[in-house]
Amino acid sequence: MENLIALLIAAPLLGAAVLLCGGRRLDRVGHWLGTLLAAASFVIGVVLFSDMLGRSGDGRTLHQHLFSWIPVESFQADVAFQLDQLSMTFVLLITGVGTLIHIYSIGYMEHDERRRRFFGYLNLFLAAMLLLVLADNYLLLYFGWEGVGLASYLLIGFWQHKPSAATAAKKAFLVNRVGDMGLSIAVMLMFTTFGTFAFGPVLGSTGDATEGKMTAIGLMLLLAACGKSAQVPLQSWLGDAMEGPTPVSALIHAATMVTAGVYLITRSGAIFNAAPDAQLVVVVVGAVTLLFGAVVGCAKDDIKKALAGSTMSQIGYMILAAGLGPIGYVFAIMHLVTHGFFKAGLFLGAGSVMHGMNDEVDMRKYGGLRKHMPVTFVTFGLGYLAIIGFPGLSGFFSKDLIIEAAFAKGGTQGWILGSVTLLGAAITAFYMTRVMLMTFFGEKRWQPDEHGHQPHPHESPKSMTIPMIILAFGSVFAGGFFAIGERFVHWLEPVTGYHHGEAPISAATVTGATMVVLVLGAALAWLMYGRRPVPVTAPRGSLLTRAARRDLLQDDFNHVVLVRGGEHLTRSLVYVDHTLVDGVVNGTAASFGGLSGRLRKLQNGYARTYAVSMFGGTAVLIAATLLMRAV
Amino acid sequence: MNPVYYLYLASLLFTIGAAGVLIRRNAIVVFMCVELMLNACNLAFVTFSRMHGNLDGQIIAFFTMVVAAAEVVVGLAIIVSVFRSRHSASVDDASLMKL
Amino acid sequence: MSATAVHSLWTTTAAGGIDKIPAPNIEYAQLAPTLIVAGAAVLGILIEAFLPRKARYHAQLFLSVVALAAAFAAVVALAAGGYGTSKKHIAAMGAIAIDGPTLFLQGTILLASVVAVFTFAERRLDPESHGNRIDSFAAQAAAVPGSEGEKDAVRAGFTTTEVFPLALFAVAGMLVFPAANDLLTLFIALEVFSLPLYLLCALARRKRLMSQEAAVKYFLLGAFSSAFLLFGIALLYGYAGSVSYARIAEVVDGTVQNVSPTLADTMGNDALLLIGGALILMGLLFKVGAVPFHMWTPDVYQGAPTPVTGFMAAATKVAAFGALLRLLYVVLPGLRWDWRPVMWAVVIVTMLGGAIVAITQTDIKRLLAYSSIAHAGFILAGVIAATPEGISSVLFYLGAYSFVTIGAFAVVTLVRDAGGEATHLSKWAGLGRRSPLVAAVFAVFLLAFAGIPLTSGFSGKFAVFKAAADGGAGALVVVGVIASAIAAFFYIRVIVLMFFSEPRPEGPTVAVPSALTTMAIGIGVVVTLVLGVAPQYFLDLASQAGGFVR
Amino acid sequence: MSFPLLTATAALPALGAIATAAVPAARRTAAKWLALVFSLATLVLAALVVVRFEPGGARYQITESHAWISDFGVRYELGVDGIGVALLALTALLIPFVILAGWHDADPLEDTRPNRRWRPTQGFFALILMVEAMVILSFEATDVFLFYILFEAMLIPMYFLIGGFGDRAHAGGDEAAATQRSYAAVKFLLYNLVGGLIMLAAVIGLYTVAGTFSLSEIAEARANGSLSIATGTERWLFLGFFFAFAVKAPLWPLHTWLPNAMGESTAPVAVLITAVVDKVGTFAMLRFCLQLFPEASKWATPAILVLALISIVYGALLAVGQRDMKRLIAYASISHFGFIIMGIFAMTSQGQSGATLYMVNHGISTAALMLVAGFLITRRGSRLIADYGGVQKVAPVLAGTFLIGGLATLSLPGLSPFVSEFLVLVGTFSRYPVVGIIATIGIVLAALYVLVLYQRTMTGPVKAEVRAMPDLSVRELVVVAPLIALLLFLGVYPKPLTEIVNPAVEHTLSDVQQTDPKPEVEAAP
Repeated sequence: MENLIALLIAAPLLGAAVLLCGGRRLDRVGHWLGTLLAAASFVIGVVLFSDMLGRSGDGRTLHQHLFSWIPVESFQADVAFQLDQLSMTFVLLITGVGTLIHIYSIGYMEHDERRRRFFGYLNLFLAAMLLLVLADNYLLLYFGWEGVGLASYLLIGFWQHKPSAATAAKKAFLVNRVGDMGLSIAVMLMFTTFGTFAFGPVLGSTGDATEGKMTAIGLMLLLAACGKSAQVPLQSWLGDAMEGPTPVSALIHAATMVTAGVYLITRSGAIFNAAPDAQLVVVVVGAVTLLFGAVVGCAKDDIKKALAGSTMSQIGYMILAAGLGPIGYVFAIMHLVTHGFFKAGLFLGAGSVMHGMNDEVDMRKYGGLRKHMPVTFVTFGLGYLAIIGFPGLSGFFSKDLIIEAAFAKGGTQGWILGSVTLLGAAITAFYMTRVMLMTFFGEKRWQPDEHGHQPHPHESPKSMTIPMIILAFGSVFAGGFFAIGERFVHWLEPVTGYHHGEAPISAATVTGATMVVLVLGAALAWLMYGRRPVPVTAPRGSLLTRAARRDLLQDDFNHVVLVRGGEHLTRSLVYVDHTLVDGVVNGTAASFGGLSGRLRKLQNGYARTYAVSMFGGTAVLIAATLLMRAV
Repeated sequence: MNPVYYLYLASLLFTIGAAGVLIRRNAIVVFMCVELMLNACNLAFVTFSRMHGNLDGQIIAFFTMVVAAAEVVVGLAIIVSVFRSRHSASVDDASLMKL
Repeated sequence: MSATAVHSLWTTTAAGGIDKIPAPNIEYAQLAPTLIVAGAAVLGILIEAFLPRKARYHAQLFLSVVALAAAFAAVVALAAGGYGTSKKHIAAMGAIAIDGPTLFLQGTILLASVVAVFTFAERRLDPESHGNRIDSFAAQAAAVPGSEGEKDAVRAGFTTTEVFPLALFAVAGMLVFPAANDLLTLFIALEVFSLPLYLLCALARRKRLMSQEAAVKYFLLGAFSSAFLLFGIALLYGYAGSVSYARIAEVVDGTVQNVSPTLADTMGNDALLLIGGALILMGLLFKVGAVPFHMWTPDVYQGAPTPVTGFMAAATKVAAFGALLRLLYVVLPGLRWDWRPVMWAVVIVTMLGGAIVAITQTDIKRLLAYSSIAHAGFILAGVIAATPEGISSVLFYLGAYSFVTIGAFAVVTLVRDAGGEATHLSKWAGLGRRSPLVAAVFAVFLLAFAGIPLTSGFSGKFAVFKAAADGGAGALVVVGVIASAIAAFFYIRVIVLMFFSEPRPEGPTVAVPSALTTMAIGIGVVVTLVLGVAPQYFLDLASQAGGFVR
Repeated sequence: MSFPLLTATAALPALGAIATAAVPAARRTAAKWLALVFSLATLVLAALVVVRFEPGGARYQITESHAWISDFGVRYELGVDGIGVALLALTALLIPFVILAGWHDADPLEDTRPNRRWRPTQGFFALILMVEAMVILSFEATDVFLFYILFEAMLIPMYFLIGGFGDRAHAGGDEAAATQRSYAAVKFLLYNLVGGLIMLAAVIGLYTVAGTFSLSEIAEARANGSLSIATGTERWLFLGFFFAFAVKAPLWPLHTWLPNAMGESTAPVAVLITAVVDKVGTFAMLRFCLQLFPEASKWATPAILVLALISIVYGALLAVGQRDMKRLIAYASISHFGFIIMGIFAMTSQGQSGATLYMVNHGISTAALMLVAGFLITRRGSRLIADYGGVQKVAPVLAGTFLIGGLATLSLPGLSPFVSEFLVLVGTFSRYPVVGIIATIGIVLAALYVLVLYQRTMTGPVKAEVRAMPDLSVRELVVVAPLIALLLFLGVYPKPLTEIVNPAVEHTLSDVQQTDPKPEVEAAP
């Protein structure tokens, strides 16, 4: 059975290879092939899943050793896989949502002549992502880690002719690289500490190492997570990443890749458990990002950017939960899954809207679309209810559990975190309501695009709506399904460990409070965008709004400090290299030339001068010899 | 009489000759100064021969004279040909090649 | 026949009747090389006197080549007879030393001279004028440049075939110079090969003013230096009461028997010894072309007819270094601690001076002149080593260097324009495009000069530096290395010029030489590469020849 | 006396060079094919060497030894250890691609009618083969003097390749470019010659203390204690050797010749410089510096690591600042050489194996990137990044290969450079954590300069000048595809390489009496 694991990755990898090397002759069948292989991978996943359910206890974890990758003395990196409940969860999410989005893309990318290549990239992403979650050692994980980075780079920049897209892709890759630095250093630390970096041995012996080491490793892993999961301070790339085609945003930048950070932290739980300080930092990062993303989400008029902010914030929730340790791991993953459903759904909905609006992304130019694209409206609406945590829907359960866990952290920290998560919930309700209202309600504010085409909104084709509907189902029922009878807890506990944290206040109170802030947030949004008409051109807005529109100024910070500073640095270095380092070299040569020029003047052509030099030379010779004898 | 004086004289002559080579312009004169130096050498040889009581020095003096004569032949030939082509026997005029 | 010989004659005569004069015994067989060459030279004069003008050229060429070849054969025979190693001894009643270095150097000189004579005899480079082939020597040396007389001479197709006997005389002198075993012979040999060279310098067919100027400078300075040398000899004679190397060495070491009071008196006076030694050293360093006695070199090398320049640069250096070695190793080893520091200084300034000044030269012949100065410095580094390895390394270097030099100058004769040889560097631009072969050959020589591995230059340099380092002159090696780095710069500059710069439309033409020059160049290339890749045999030869006879 | 395989491997390309040079001027194509055939035959011989070599066996294998210049204590001694084999194979592998890539680079231009004797094409390919011969032999030499001779001699053909054959971009009597080029060539030669001469002094010094040049004899003498070099002397000698190798490598601040040389020469020649010839420098550090002067090597390690770090960061930053894509790649190489040297002097098995792998992988990846860049340049006739834009749209395959080359340069996992770079980092980190961490900055900067290069040239709106640009021809694909395949294969399955290299590295480590640092805790199985 474990031999199937490799096939999970092999299927999409094959697809990528064929589609990218295949050439134009595959243009007509390419998208079908890609989708097929993604589906195949999903099927294999389901088979493995059912098989896993068949077994129990430790027997559920499968291992597959393919071959030795980098063997150098004590440094032994293998290509080997580990399939346990945690990775299983991800496999299903990735292949499932992935397949849906493949199907969606068939319709969405119909008019793009490079559709084959697009599907190639998508398959490549699936392969890399599966490698990431299936690896049984950190170096192989790193392989997948950078692999998804590459795929995301290719897909964000898919429309390369748009300079903005190319820049966004480059930015995403670079910021991720900073995170990767952390991961690679973490691996090195593990190697020097444990002499290995395979999950089993490392996580098994975290107790024996000093806490300092563990903290260091933890922080490095966190850095990596921040890069991939767009957490403060490395979040800046996610907004720009929306330059990519919408399916990409849905799959990579909402459902799967961006949650890799959460996976990493949960997977490395043992390390963090042994390093409380690191855990604290994780929690803080989560909390900050939670609010940051939410605030940004409130100010954006670009529907995808607004959703991106929301993604950031939701992942903040997950990171925060993961930072809570055994109390939170399970809930982090649970929220991750539910979020995978509804956020993917929301993005696909947004894509469907854009599809109908000549790729217009500015919500101020939408309005009243519910009549024109009912399916999209309904699915999007369900997703909306799910994410704000409307009772009974997925988000309600997963988020609520996280809030409880936050309070359960205990002490002042508990209170602070709890209130932050509550506040986050309120803001979430606000900005999602805002999106909803601006897009589907109010009067129509459409305008002709730069080519003068008046948009005439229409429902998207089946290939697009069906995935949306399926995802909508997921966003409605998944949460309840997981939460009832703590199914999800029992499922993951063997891997991540779990102990129930006792909150200082009862669960009911928490739920109640959540409901209250939720209503407040939604109401405020209705007051601002539902009751009175939305201006087509954005008002100047308050200082905070303006800051939020520019990602709370941190892009400007990047630009001034990193970009400009870097340019100055390199330019001055080029100068230094040319004038100083090279100057010394050329200078030496030149100085010899000059010396030569002066010396040759002695050769003035007068025989008598030559005689003088001979005479002088002789004199010196004699004097020197006599002196030698004298001393 | 102490033969050392002859040595002093010899070195004096030699120095005069050398100085002449350094300061005089006319090629012939310069050449004569060289001859003077050679003769200074001869004087030294003879003196030493006298001191040591063997005749090598004197014989060498003869050889030197012969050599000097040969030099005169070659030297004058060259100098004269230069003079004919430049109408000047000044050493400093012969400075086409320099640097 | 040396002074001591004469002296013994004299005393015996004084003692008794004239009938008691013993005939001095001269080992003619062992002096054969010198005698052959000298005799051929005399014969050459007679040829000039009696043969019709048309026949002279071929007769002279034939005579000189045969003579030199025969002399070389004699040298080989002597070496085979073990005179270089086991049977080495003093010949001609103390005047000449027959030993390894002598034979090796004589052999080298002879070979180099043969090659040089080839270049002397080249008559294909210039287009024929008035139906006469013309070589690189003046039609009539006596005729005033540019005068009617000269034109007539050219029209009549005169050529100065005297160059061959002159060259032969010079060679004879050079053969004796490194073999000389007393100071008088040294001096005579010096004059014997200097005087013909002075004349040869003056005989250029083109640019005669420069040629004559070169002759004047060379002559005056040469005479000046030989005067110094002679005075030095006088002082040494005064110090030791004899001019024979062996005797002087004894006196210097203080191992001499039955000291007469005068000798005791003069022996006590080190000033005589030191000053004399210094003066002689100076005379030799002048011939070697070491800084600060080098200043004649560029001018003379530039002005002299190129074949002569090549001949001087190769053969003269060999002879002079031979004499220098013998002087330092046989006569003044007792003074090692006096002359070494001074020599150190000379070596350093010579290596650096030559290399640095060469950087900014614009005339190929002057450039090579300065490079020869730098090389003199490298060789001196080996001389300083004062070990058997030192001697053999110097011998090897001399052998390697002389062929490269002649070859290089031979190539210079090929590159010509209206005014004769185009020696200005700017004219050499793009030569690699015009005639890749010639350029490539010259590049090989330049690389050898620069001491790039797989050329004889590298083997020689390595041998010398190794000897120096072994002899405790590591610092010199470092300086030498720096100097060669500087030197590399200008050799490479020429290569760049030849290969990487566009040829000038008014650039020079490359003459197609006759077999003679071709042979000269060919031999140069072959020796350069062979000594570079497989030098072992010749190193053995040199190290066998490493021992001086005392 | 068995068949002298190693000599043959080096002799074959030399013969090829002579044969190629002898081809008459008119038969240009024949010369090209001849050169290609010879290079392929050499590749076969190299493969034979790899096969004959037993990883577990003696340190130096397939050895040959003949007397050469006994006066200098020089023997003609050949032998390969794992490191030598790897680099030998790399060289033999790259040359056919170099030749193929430079197929038209040396065709005489229309405007300069060549005369009968001027045969640039023949010369070009002959010189390439000559370089190959010398480089291969230098990887095989186990006699210091023999190595030194080749180390120096290979400069000459290289020098003519750089100075004699410029980019089509600038060819055609462009006086300025010509002067630029000869400046670059002279700089290359002089810089390396100076290094070599300083090494010469050290070589002589070594002889005066050791009395022999044969590695085996020296090792023997060390072992039985008959040879012990005084500390001071050893340090000086080490410095003499290291200087030469650091110039060749090149290590900051001795690097300035590389950008000029690579910038002015044609892409294949640039590959020859950075992927083949420069490797001799790093190889020699591993082979000679550590083996001959272990103590001095340890003594110098801190300083060298600092220089290596500077090279890494400095090179990368300058690469970011370049306008000329070849110079950009050159500075990238400087950064990579920093990694290699760092790995060598980390003195851990990971570091040194990584460094060796790095030499191989860097050779392949730079070849891929540089050759594609060359194709680009020959199409547009300009080296300036600013002159391109949107190429991806008109020539997707070219762009794709370019991107893969770039990704290899920024050592993305899955491509072979990642393996070596990570090994170097780990190896360094395990002994010098701080150094390792600072070096990781290089990873980010590498991404920066590669992606900036790609973005500026390949993406964005299509520039008018590139609109008509054709995609890769078959010949060009034949050049690039195998390289990329190799990058992928060695990235996923580098084991064959590590198996050959590891034992050799163990020998080197035992030379310097170093063992890998132990992990703090013994991890539970």
